[in-house]
Amino acid sequence: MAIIERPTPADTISLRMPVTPAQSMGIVRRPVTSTGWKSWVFTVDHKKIGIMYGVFAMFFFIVGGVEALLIRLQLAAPDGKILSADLYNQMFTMHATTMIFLFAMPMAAAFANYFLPLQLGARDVAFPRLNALGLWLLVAGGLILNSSWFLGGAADGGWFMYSPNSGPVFSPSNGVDFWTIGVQIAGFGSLVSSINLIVTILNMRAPGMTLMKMPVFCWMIMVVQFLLVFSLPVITVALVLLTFQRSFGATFFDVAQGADPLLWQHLFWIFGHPEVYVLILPAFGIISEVLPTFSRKPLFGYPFVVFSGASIGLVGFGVWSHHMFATGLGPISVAAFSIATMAIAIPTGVKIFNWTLTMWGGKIWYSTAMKFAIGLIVLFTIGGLSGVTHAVAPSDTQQTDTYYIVAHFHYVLVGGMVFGLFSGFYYWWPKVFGKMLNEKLGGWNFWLMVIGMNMTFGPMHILGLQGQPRRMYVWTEARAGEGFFNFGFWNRVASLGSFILAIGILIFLINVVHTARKGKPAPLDPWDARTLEWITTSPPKEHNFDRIPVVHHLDEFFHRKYQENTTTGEMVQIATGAQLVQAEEDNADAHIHLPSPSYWPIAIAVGVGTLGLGVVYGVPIMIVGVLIILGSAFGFVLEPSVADDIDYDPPMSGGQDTKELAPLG
Amino acid sequence: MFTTGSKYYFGVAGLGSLGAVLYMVLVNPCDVGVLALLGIAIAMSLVGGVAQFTDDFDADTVSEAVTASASAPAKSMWPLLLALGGVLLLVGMTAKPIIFILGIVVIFAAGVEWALQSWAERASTDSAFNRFVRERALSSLELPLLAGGIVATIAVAFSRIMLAVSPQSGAILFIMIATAVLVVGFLVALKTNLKKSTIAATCVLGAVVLLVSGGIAGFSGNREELVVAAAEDHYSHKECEAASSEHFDKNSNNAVSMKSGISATIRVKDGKLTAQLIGIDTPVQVVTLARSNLTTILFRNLDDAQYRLVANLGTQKVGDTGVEEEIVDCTQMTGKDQTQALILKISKPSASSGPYTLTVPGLEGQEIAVVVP
Amino acid sequence: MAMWLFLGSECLLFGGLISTYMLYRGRVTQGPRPSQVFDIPFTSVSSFVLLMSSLTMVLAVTSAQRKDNHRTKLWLMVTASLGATFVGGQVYEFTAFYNEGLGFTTNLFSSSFYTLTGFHGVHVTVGVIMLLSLRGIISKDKDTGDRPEVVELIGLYWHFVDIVWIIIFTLVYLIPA
Amino acid sequence: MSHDSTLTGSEQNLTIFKGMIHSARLRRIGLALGASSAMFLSGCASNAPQDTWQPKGENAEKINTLQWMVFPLAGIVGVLVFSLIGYILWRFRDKGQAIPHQSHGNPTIEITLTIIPALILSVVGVFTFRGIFQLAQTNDTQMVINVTGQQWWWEYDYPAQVVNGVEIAQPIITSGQLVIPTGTKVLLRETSRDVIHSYWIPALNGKKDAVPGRINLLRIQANKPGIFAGQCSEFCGLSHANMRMEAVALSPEDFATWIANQQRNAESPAQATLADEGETVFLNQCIRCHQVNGLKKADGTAAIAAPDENVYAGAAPNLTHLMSRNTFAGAAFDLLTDGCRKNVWSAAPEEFGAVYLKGVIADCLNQTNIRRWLRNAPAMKPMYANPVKLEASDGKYRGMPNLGLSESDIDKLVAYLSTLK
Repeated sequence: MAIIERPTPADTISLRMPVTPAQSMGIVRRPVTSTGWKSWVFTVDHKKIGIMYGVFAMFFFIVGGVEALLIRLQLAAPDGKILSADLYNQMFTMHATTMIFLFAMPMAAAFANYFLPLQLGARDVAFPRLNALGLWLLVAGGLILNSSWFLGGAADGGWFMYSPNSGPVFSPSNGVDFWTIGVQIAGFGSLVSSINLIVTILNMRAPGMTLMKMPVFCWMIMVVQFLLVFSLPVITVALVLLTFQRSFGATFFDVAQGADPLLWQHLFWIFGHPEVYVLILPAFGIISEVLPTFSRKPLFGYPFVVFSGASIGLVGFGVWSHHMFATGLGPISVAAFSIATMAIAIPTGVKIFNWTLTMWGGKIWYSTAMKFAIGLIVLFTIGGLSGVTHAVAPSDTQQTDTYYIVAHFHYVLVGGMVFGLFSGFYYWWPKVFGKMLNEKLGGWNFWLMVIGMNMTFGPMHILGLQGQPRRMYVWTEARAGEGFFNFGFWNRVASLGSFILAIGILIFLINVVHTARKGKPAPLDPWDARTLEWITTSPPKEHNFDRIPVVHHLDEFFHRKYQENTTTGEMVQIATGAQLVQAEEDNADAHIHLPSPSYWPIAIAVGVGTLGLGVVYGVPIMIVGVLIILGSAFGFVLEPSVADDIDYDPPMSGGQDTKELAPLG
Repeated sequence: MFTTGSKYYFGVAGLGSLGAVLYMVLVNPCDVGVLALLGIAIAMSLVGGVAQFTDDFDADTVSEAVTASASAPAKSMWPLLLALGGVLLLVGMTAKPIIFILGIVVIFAAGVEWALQSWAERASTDSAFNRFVRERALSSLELPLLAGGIVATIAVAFSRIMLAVSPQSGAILFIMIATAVLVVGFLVALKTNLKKSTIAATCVLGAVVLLVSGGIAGFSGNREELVVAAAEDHYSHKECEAASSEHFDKNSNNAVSMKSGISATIRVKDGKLTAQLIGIDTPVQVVTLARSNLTTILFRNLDDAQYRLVANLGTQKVGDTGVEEEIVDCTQMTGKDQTQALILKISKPSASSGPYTLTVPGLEGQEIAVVVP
Repeated sequence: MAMWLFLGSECLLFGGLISTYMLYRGRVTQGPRPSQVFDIPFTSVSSFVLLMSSLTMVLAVTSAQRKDNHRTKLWLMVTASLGATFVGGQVYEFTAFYNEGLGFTTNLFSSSFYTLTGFHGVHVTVGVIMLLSLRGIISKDKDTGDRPEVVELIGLYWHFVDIVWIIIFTLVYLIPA
Repeated sequence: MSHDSTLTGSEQNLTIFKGMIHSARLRRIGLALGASSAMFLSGCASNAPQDTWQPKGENAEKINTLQWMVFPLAGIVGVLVFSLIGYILWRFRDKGQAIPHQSHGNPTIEITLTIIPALILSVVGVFTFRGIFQLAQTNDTQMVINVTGQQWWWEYDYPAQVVNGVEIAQPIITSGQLVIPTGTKVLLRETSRDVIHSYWIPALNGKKDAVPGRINLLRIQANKPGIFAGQCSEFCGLSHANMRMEAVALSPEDFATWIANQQRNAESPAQATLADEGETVFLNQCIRCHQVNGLKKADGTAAIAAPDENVYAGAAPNLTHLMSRNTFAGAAFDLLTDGCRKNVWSAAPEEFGAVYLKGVIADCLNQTNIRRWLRNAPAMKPMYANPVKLEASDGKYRGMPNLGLSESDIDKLVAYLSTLK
């Protein structure tokens, strides 16, 4: 067995042990327990943080989903009366914002946080407390964003919040203020966590794991984090400008002063387009793990997949203006961005071919995870192809801002991203919770989602090409047309489909509850998997690995289980997963040091949230916020990575003379 | 004798009464301030009495119980600071609100520090441990706030000085201060045998000089040009005369960054005024502009003389007075081959208070008519 | 590593703000224009002061690497003082501009100018606070990591802020609109 | 593209579509394909007024050609990829075979599969490139119209110019319906008074945003007389869904007639009629924002509207020739009864001009709509009309407020408005 122990920090050695510090120490002691609510709120364990990200994201997935259903209800019939125009505008704005910033990104962060260290063979991320900080900032941002519903109405400018419609005159409620502040704080959280994850990937891989032996999931996460690091500051600038205009009377988007409304659009899309890849690439990463596992074959053309992912990321920075073909950019920029946009289809196509060919010659096991992965390939391809149709800029001027676009990006995001994440749920659930999700319910879940998704978003292609613009709170018979392709019929189909989709997702939730209550315990290696996260127990121990694995192959775990018979070329099993895990336990490292929990991350997040509210409600609150931030930031910096002995109850005597360092900061 | 805590309270009470008397004599005997000060004095003496009676807040009594090995509690400067805060508060009441706020801050900081210190001193009987507890509770806030305070003090003091002196001497002064800091830095770094007290004295001297001169500068106010500028607000109105205006035309800007959305281009060439519209090839003398639209008009001067473009946009009533005032807008003086832009928003049709014209002072008799339907 | 990534991110932040300023500096419909308020000699001096502080920061870093606490503290103090005077210079500049009629909301130029330089000023202030706190930490012997590395990280940040200023100074003050 | 070939193309796709769903295993792919096939099929929709696949003018035709290139191409690629996936899913299902050889890929296939899409896309790219520059061409323009978006209607003003030999001497201001001559290259100079809007008549050209402070150019041309629907397609606030537009193409002769009518001032109705009383109501209420050219106050001076004092964006529709157009309130509501509206929309190109130029005759006036509007406009079309919440816009409205008119006033107004031919 491994011994988890705390090293003795140098500065406590000089301290003579106190007589009875326990009571009066109260508020200044560090949290140290590993059970109970405190162990979650103050944790720095990447697994707990990952699960909290997941719970948070799932909650907002449901919130965003309900918003979507209301939207579809409103549009099910002409002249819908379910929502007022004002409420409808808030609804679609918050649906998009919630789904992107509070579901998709956190859910990807959940997977990244949980599995990145496990797949890399690390004990934790590089900066565990920054990790917690990222989470709590996101929570603060999410709460601020959604609190606007109860404080005078949510933001109503559409998720890209074009100026000047988002200015103080055209959107006088506080909704947009909450939106800018919330997104800014959530974005800051993402920035913190992405820096952390990049450093983790670059510095904390297990011995022997070169970058080209790293699982594709990690690669995609790394690309995503780089995208975030370089795109988030741009949206921060845009949000700062908007906040300054709304709260302090700056003139950035005041056209009467000569301002250019396109500035916002450029800034927004320089962030917004990479953001699209931020959303989709983690799902690509997930299915790049799932497909090989269930095809029993390595990923076809690993380097191509990796480099196409990286080039998607890179080119993704150069295509933002294709969201602005109709804004009057001038033919030269339109042409340039049109061509660049087509270019980005190439690496995407490469990925699709590689996934398809991974299955070629395989031994395909149709588990639910695999079904979702295949679903992603098919649905994403549809989304990708409709994407090519509006890379052709003139054609795009007919399609942009219509339901065709809505169809396109929902195929990409629901068909692509959501299916990828669900694939990840089914694949990794046994790893995280030690229980198998029910495959039968999984089947229902998958098929209802496929049918619902195609029924919802398929007809939107037709609606768009028939000229139904997006963001309309009503459509009328007069413009609906007649015959097979009238708006009315297809709008009804779409609304019906959205409920089928919702039932599909509901079945997943039922499955989760069912599994938690009477799911069967998962074997150590249920899928005959290929990567390092399976080389430990399920759920993994607090310190992840009893022994840091040494890596020799891409798909290390698989190669420890199977060996090629050199004469026949057949793969022969030499060990089971359970045996390998046992072997690790038997040879556990003697001393393992883990960082201690901390108050400061959540304290900083509270401070940032207070500062944000201060921007809306007045300077005194801002000052309080700044003080909290200052204090907790310095507390954060001055805190040693492991708790002092006196933080324990009863106080422990510092002891074993070990020199091994806990992870950084 | 008096305990540490009650000493402070009695001190404040004394100061409060003194302040009240001063206030009565100097300012106004029947003011709220007097009542407030007296109230403070009474309250403080009460609290002080209680503290004295209960021996509370008295670290000595606790430390007496500690074994001889434990050192006596650290000397405390907080009571002193608290009293200083009280004085600042009083001075601020009569003089400047900023000092009043400063007083509050000092009192608050000293109060917190003191409370925590005394709390920590009772945490255990071990002084080292107590210090540790205190530092853990406070150092994370102490350091940045102290640092922030230092930055703020230097920045404010320095900027007051700069505001008071003339720009030229300001720049020179700036160089001198920076050089002084550098030179002192290098001297200290090179001459390791310097006494600590010498260094400290130099630093304190520098700080005091900065603070005192900052204070003096702050009270004496900004330099005259700035005061005049603030009073006259040179740039708030445009001066559209034929002659160049001292402020409005100072360093006039002759390039335009607005390229999209030009409604018309007005040119002066060989003393002739013409307009050019998008989509219409020949120069025109009448420009049609949509009502209430933001309209950008470029003015391009191709002649040697300096000109400005003036838009005469009828009249409007000033408030409810019934006085009619002319609406005029103009560019700055524009040199040869230079361009300037004029952004107009004409909310009334030309039929109501027209005619509207674009003219160039100095080119009399010529105008471009503006039609706003 | 993390500091480098953070600074990379910061580059884009300032990139965005500078682009905004460059787009808007010529768009003045009322109030003063850039060339009417800028005091180039003064700003040159303050740029020079900031440059010097980079030099002293280098000295602080080398002292830290030589484990010379005394000089580290000294140079940190000198850097911080220079930084603080720079901030003071900026406060002065803002006040003077305001008096001359350039409020934050006056026109596009003023909004983008104050936002850009204000953001930079906040960065410098945060830097000075870090420098002073670091000095305090060294005195109290409380630092939690590798001391030379901490000094170097803050130095990195300081140089970055400095370089950004050089860019701002060139683009904002020197090149006419 | 003729209508026939549209049908053929889509029939072919339908066949593929049916073929796919015969195989139960390929059900899902069939379903997915349904969506992409639907794209093609939509080309043959009937009577959808905003169909993007029914060009009625040169610019839209150019776009349509590109669409007909890229959509089938995407469809074919889709079919190929899905067939491959379907085949693999069937062929390599787990039949108990051994763990396959751990092949890591094949660079030749990889590179081929990279180059093929690159080639396809570069062909598409060349055509796109050409299309973009063709559509951006404006130097052979024959007519200029200024189009200004405002929450939530469009104003069209025709600067003084000579079009096809007909002189527009006085600038014309109208709204609701853009009237253009057929066979003429018309340049729209778009801008906006408040937020970003987007002008889009799918049958004539793609959309172009109307950005405040900028002037964006959009060229349109109609081949035959007719009426074409469109809708604002950049989210512009509360009534975005109600911001519509219609473009009317008239033969050059009919257009000349229209011009002549638009240049007339309105005439006062005969004394002591209901319409005359209506004029008084108009002068008391409506003139605050709505201009009627030629209207005189009781003292004989010209009545000039002051929308800038009441409406945030500073303008309101000019009503001088209200009854010459078929819609009101940002083309959101019909001035015509349903039957008359159908007549206009279904008129053959040869007789369209005559039908349209009749305007709204008494029998055709949609009394329900206009009365409802006059009774309480914001109830019909949301316009941030709550007087309490106008602080941010200096107390000014962003659309027509509820005027609280009495029923008799409404009768009078309707009578007056119907005289504004």
